[in-house]
Amino acid sequence: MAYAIEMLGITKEFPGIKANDQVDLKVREGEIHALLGENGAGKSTLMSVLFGLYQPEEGEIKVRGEKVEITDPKVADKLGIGMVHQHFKLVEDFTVTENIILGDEPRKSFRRIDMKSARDKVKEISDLYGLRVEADAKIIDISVGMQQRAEILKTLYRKADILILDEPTAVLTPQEIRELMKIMKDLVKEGKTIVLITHKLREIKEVADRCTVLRKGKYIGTVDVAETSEEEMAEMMVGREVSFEVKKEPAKPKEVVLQLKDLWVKDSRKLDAVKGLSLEVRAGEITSIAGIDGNGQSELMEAITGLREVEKGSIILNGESIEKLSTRQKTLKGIGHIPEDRQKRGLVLDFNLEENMILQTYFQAPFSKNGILQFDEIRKFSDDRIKEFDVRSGQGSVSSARGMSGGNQQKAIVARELYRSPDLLIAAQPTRGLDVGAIEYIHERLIEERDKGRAILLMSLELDEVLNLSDRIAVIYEGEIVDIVQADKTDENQLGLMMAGSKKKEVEEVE
Amino acid sequence: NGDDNGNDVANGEDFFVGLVTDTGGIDDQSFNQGTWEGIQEFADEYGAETNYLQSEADADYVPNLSSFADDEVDLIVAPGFLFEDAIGQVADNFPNQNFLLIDAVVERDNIVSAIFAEEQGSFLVGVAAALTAQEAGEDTVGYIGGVDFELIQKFEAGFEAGVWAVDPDMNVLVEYVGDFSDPSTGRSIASIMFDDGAYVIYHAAGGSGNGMINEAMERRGDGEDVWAIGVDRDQYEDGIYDGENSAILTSMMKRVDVAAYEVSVMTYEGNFPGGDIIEFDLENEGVSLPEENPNLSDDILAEVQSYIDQIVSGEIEVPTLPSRLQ
Amino acid sequence: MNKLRNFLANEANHSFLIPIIAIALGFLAGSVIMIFSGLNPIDLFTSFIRAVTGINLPNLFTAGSAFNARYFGEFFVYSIPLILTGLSVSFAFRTGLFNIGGEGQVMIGALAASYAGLMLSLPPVIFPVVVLLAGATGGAFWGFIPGILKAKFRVHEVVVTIMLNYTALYVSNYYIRALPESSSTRTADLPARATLQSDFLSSITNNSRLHWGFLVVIVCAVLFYFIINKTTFGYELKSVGFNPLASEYAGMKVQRNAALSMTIAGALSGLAGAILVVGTFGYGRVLGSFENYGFDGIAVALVGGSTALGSVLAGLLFGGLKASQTIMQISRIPRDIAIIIIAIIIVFVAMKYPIKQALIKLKVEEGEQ
Amino acid sequence: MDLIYSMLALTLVFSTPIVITSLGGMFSERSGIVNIGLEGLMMFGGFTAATFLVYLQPYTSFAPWIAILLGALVGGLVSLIHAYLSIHAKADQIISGVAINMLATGVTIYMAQVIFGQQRTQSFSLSFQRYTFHGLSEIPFIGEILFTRVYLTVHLAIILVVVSWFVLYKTPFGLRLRAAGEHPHALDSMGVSVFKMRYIGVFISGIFAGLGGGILVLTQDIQYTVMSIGGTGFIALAALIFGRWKPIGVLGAGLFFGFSRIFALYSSRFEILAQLPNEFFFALPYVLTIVALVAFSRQSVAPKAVGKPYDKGGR
Ligand SMILES: Nc1ncnc2c1ncn2[C@@H]1O[C@H](COP(=O)(O)OP(=O)(O)OP(=O)(O)O)[C@@H](O)[C@H]1O
Ligand SMILES: Nc1ncnc2c1ncn2[C@@H]1O[C@H](COP(=O)(O)OP(=O)(O)OP(=O)(O)O)[C@@H](O)[C@H]1O
Ligand SMILES: [Mg+2]
Ligand SMILES: [Mg+2]
Repeated sequence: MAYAIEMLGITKEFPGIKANDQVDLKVREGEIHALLGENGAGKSTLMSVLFGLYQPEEGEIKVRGEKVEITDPKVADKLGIGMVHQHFKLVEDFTVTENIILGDEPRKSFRRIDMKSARDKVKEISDLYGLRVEADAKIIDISVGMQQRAEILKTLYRKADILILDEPTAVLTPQEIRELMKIMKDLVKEGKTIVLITHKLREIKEVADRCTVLRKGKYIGTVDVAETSEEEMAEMMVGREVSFEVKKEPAKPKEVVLQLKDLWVKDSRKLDAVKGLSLEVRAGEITSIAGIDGNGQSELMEAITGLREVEKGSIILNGESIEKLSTRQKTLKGIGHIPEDRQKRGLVLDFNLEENMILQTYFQAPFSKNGILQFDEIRKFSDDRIKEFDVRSGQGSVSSARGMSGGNQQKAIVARELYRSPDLLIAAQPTRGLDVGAIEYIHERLIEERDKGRAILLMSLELDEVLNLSDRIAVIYEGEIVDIVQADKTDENQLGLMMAGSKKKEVEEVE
Repeated sequence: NGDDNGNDVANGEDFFVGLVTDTGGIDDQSFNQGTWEGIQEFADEYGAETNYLQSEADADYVPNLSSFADDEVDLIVAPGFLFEDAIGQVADNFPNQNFLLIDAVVERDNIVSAIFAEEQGSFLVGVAAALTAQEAGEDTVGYIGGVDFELIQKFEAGFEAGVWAVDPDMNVLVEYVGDFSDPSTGRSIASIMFDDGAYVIYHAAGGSGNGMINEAMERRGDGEDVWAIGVDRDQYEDGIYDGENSAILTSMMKRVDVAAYEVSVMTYEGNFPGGDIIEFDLENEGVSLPEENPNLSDDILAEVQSYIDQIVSGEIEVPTLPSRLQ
Repeated sequence: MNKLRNFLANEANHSFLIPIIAIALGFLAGSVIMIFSGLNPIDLFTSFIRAVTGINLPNLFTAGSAFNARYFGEFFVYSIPLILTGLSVSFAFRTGLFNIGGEGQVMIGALAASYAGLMLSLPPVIFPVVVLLAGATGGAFWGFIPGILKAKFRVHEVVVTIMLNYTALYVSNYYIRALPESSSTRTADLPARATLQSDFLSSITNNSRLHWGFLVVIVCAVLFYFIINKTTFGYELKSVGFNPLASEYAGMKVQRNAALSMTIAGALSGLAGAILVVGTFGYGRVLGSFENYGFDGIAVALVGGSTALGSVLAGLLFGGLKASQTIMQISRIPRDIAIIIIAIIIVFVAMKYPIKQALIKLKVEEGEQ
Repeated sequence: MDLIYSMLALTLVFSTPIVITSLGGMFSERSGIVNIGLEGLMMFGGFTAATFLVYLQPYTSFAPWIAILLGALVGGLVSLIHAYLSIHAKADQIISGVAINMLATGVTIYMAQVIFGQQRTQSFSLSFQRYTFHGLSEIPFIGEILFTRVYLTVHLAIILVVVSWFVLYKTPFGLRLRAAGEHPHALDSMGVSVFKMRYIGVFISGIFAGLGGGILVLTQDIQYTVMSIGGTGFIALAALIFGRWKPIGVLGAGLFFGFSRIFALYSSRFEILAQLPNEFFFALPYVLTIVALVAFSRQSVAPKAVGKPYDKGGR
């Protein structure tokens, strides 16, 4: 069997981490080859090496049997390798066509771009593979699904016959995912080879022929998908028998802590993101918001915590209206917040750890006296939190936050937020990008808080996390709560359909 | 006081003249340059040494003057009324040091103030401008000043008085650039004035005036019949537009070089006239027209001469305040 | 040797090593240019030393006068406004803002100080303090405008401050002339008891213009250090400068802090302008063009690493370079060398990243000999 | 009517260097590099052009053209310092621009000392000729303004606006340049070097600024002095922002700045305006720029990646 790609003994280091350590990947021509691994396993890195974005320290690459040096994406392009990145690389201000032809523009006289032939070409390819796009629409105006199709068209336009798709489904609705699966199958039928990165086993089962598993930068093995069960693959991926179940007692919900009534919030583009949403969060319970990225959940979190303006409606905390209050006042009223993006929001990376530990409380006693910082108190506080949460860093309280690993950064934030014992804890993607150990630890702490009688509002894009951690699940779709279900009375399938906008009842009817 | 400087007796080699300029350098084509030329001429003749310090900002005046004073140079020259405050201050600190201030009066025993009757010279070019315009059948002339303040108003006053002495009905357009080093604006103003019918434009605008001269050159090069009048030095050379002909009708010479030269000589000879105010006017040729005026006819020159006589004799008193301010 | 290499390679030392390297390279480049123009670079250094210390090295062993305290005094006169504008730019930098508007703030500060000095009549000691405060307020107002526009409309402060510099030039010229008894180039003299000028300071420095303004500088630098490093307000400002999103998350008023920081930066530059009026000159001036106090402040802040002490030291360095221009010309060295040196220092400060990389490469691993 | 003609004609001359330099700035900023060194680049261009004109004028009547081309070249070369600092050395682009401006003051005057022994170039006597295009000048209105006694440099500026528009929006190069300033990672992933595009962008800004500086000095001065450029580079920067990073906008903003300056010179003719102090008119363009910035602040139009060093790994 001929190999389209052979990557042999690839090692790629980043400062402080071997993202790929002697990794092998052999992809046969005409197959869909899945690349599986946890967050940070090194999947994206390996593909970036193949695409010429990174140069490996060790290892060799063969394409269609020939040894090659892929020094930059141009070389990959010539070799017929195309990549659809996890984060789209589309110029928002350009049209779909402009994005597709960028770097390889058809020309006419006077070195002009031949837009007409470009458009025709795009149309031709999109018809051939069933990739519907509006060729003249600007990226900023089209849906995420169409953006992704534009990304795929980019590679096809360049006549790529080896396609790398990096977590293409993470941003899609189930319907769009189904459509994508079909497209992938069509592409293979037309003779393309596909490398599909994902950590969703179901998708692999559905479309992939073979699957290579990475764990912590190391090559674990390659299996035939048809002959391997989901459980087996999961075990390879995580390195032990997996039970994603979180141990927890049933919740004992108490009084309503947070009440949202007919809440309206706009996104950065001034479009309605949250549309008349109402929800209650009780003490002693983890309520989660489930939904596909971009359905207003981020805006909702920001509105509750005061980072985003509320257009209309009310937010009631412990019986008091707080929608007009500032972030600072809300913090003081007892809202804790583990932000979605720890590096952008949660930490000041140029501060050291202890300075980060007092980010919301620096002006309060004992950290400040008459506006003057009390460094002894700050140090003591920070040392205590570090011990309590086992935050590991080079120099303890004075380590620079920038130099800490993601997991420890997150632990520091969690330590800071939980210490304040807020009545309401907003946890947005609290385990994003963390390793299994860190995830377990944070999950345990959240449940502990719940059991102490705090109200927790969880937002996560990972269905597993939602299902395992929460007691009640509110499904959000296009800024509205579609339905609210008990976590133990639903499953991934049902949730998936609801996240695409169907009511629970309708879902049940279909089933 | 100057006479006390016995220890600094001038003897060729050792005699040193220092010039402190404002932010314009010794090549500003204006009074800094004129002063420097006078000093150079003196140095060539008497074998003296010279140096200059250019200021970068107002704050440099005092240190620059003081540095020369520290070195006990024989004469420190500062052209421009901007030095008024600084020179008084430094002169107090260095009572044995000789200073020459040009264009302003500061009364100290160790300062000589040299001032000029710019209005008289300007009167003459006004006469020349009016007569030339009359000959060409034109009825408008223009004046562009640098910054609208007293010193520069003297040029305006003399010029318009000269024009109106010839023809009381002639239009005199007046405009100020607001800056001595903005040739673009000078040029635009000139362009507007020429378009408005000015036949001759006289400037007292330093570097900004260069723009006016440039405009006149170009128009003449284009075959248009217009003229520019230079200021401070003989600007004939500056106005040559086709290799031989100049757009400069004549110039109002303000002989700062003479002032610098003469005071240097006096000091050299041990006669530093400390405390004096030396006035340079038509009578002592401190202001004048150039010796050569290729663009003025003999008739006009003769008529100009008759005005010179009348001014020197006191028959005509040239105003120092422009009509618009009276 | 290895110790030295590791010292150089240690990133903790880079904050002061890089400016020092940049300064050394600046002087080196200046020397090279002089050699190529047939001048003796030694003169550059003797001029600089003479301007800063008053000691005339070539005259040390000759009959000529070897020391003149006036230079020492003038050196401070030059440095005072530069340190203040340097602190001004640094303060804004700390909050992530670029105050390129020091120039305008200096002018408005000078304008306000002139008005206060000429329109008010107060007892000694209080008078100059009030005049300084007026100047600081004027500058603060001129800094507040870009600050508030940034906060409310997200208009980039760099462009606004550049525009405001020109606006300030015309506004201040107009209002200076409008003061009673102003000539077309300056105001009347401020009453002596309104100024910081001092016969005492002048007399101990051989009649230099040294004035009490250096006290203002010391107070400002100490306050700067204290606010930035010791107070909750400084903590907020730094936080906002490093990461506005996180600061917002932490409940800080990011935009108010930005506006406030520009206002304070403006006040510092305004003080520089006021000191020019009440210290250096004793009257307000009509300006033909920029005097570059604000732009030089950027250089000071960059070299000084936006810290209080750094700005003071860098201000003294550039003040010394400016002061030495006179002596350089006396030695017949073109004064532009000094400007070129400053520019090259900035170029190398801008090259901090490659210099850092080069230094890190010097590291000697344990055991590796 | 005559008044309007001569106002507009003067405006064109006054605006030409602003427009050209501003267009240059557009290429730099569209590629993602802020360039506040335009002023300094103009100084280099102006100095070079004036110097070469002094030496070339005896030999050929094309000397002014050769001189501004050499000025453009030197502007381009100097801009590479800015390019290196802000692209390879990842320096703060504003700091690097400040350095260029400082360097320009020192170096041009120093060079003048070396070459001419004075702090300015010698004055030149040859300059651009104004042309009247017989025939075209007959066209009503336009003919009088654009084809009667005009510098060809005015036409050059207009041509450059059109060419810039064409290049930016109609050619592959323009598409890539804009992508470099909007989303450099997207460009990189398409196999086009972001660094290369940015170097080119900055280099073009240097060329244009050098050209603008040369034209400014040659058409409005008689020699280069440290005051010759006098803030025009900063005005060009303002025009770029006012013109919203678009060629036509830049043209409009440049004309606006020129017009408001010229208008001030005419203000004495209008009864009401004559009351206002001159300073009012001098300050007007700057104040209006701020007003415009505030008015447009709702829609952010600056290239999205402008001012940020490109880091392949970063996202
Ligand atoms: N540019 C970079 N610089 C430093 N470290 C990096 C960089 N990119 C990735 N890493 C690190 O390399 C490791 C592997 O990252 P990679 O992006 O390949 O993981 P992944 O398998 O794609 O994860 P995910 O499922 O989250 O996409 C991670 O630990 C990450 O922290
Ligand atoms: N330059 C970097 N330095 C440190 N950590 C990095 C860097 N780049 C990525 N990481 C971390 O590596 C992890 C995975 O890397 P990767 O590049 O695959 O992120 P990602 O998959 O794009 O992000 P995510 O899946 O969390 O949205 C993330 O936790 C990220 O924070
Ligand atoms: Mg991921
Ligand atoms: Mg990834």
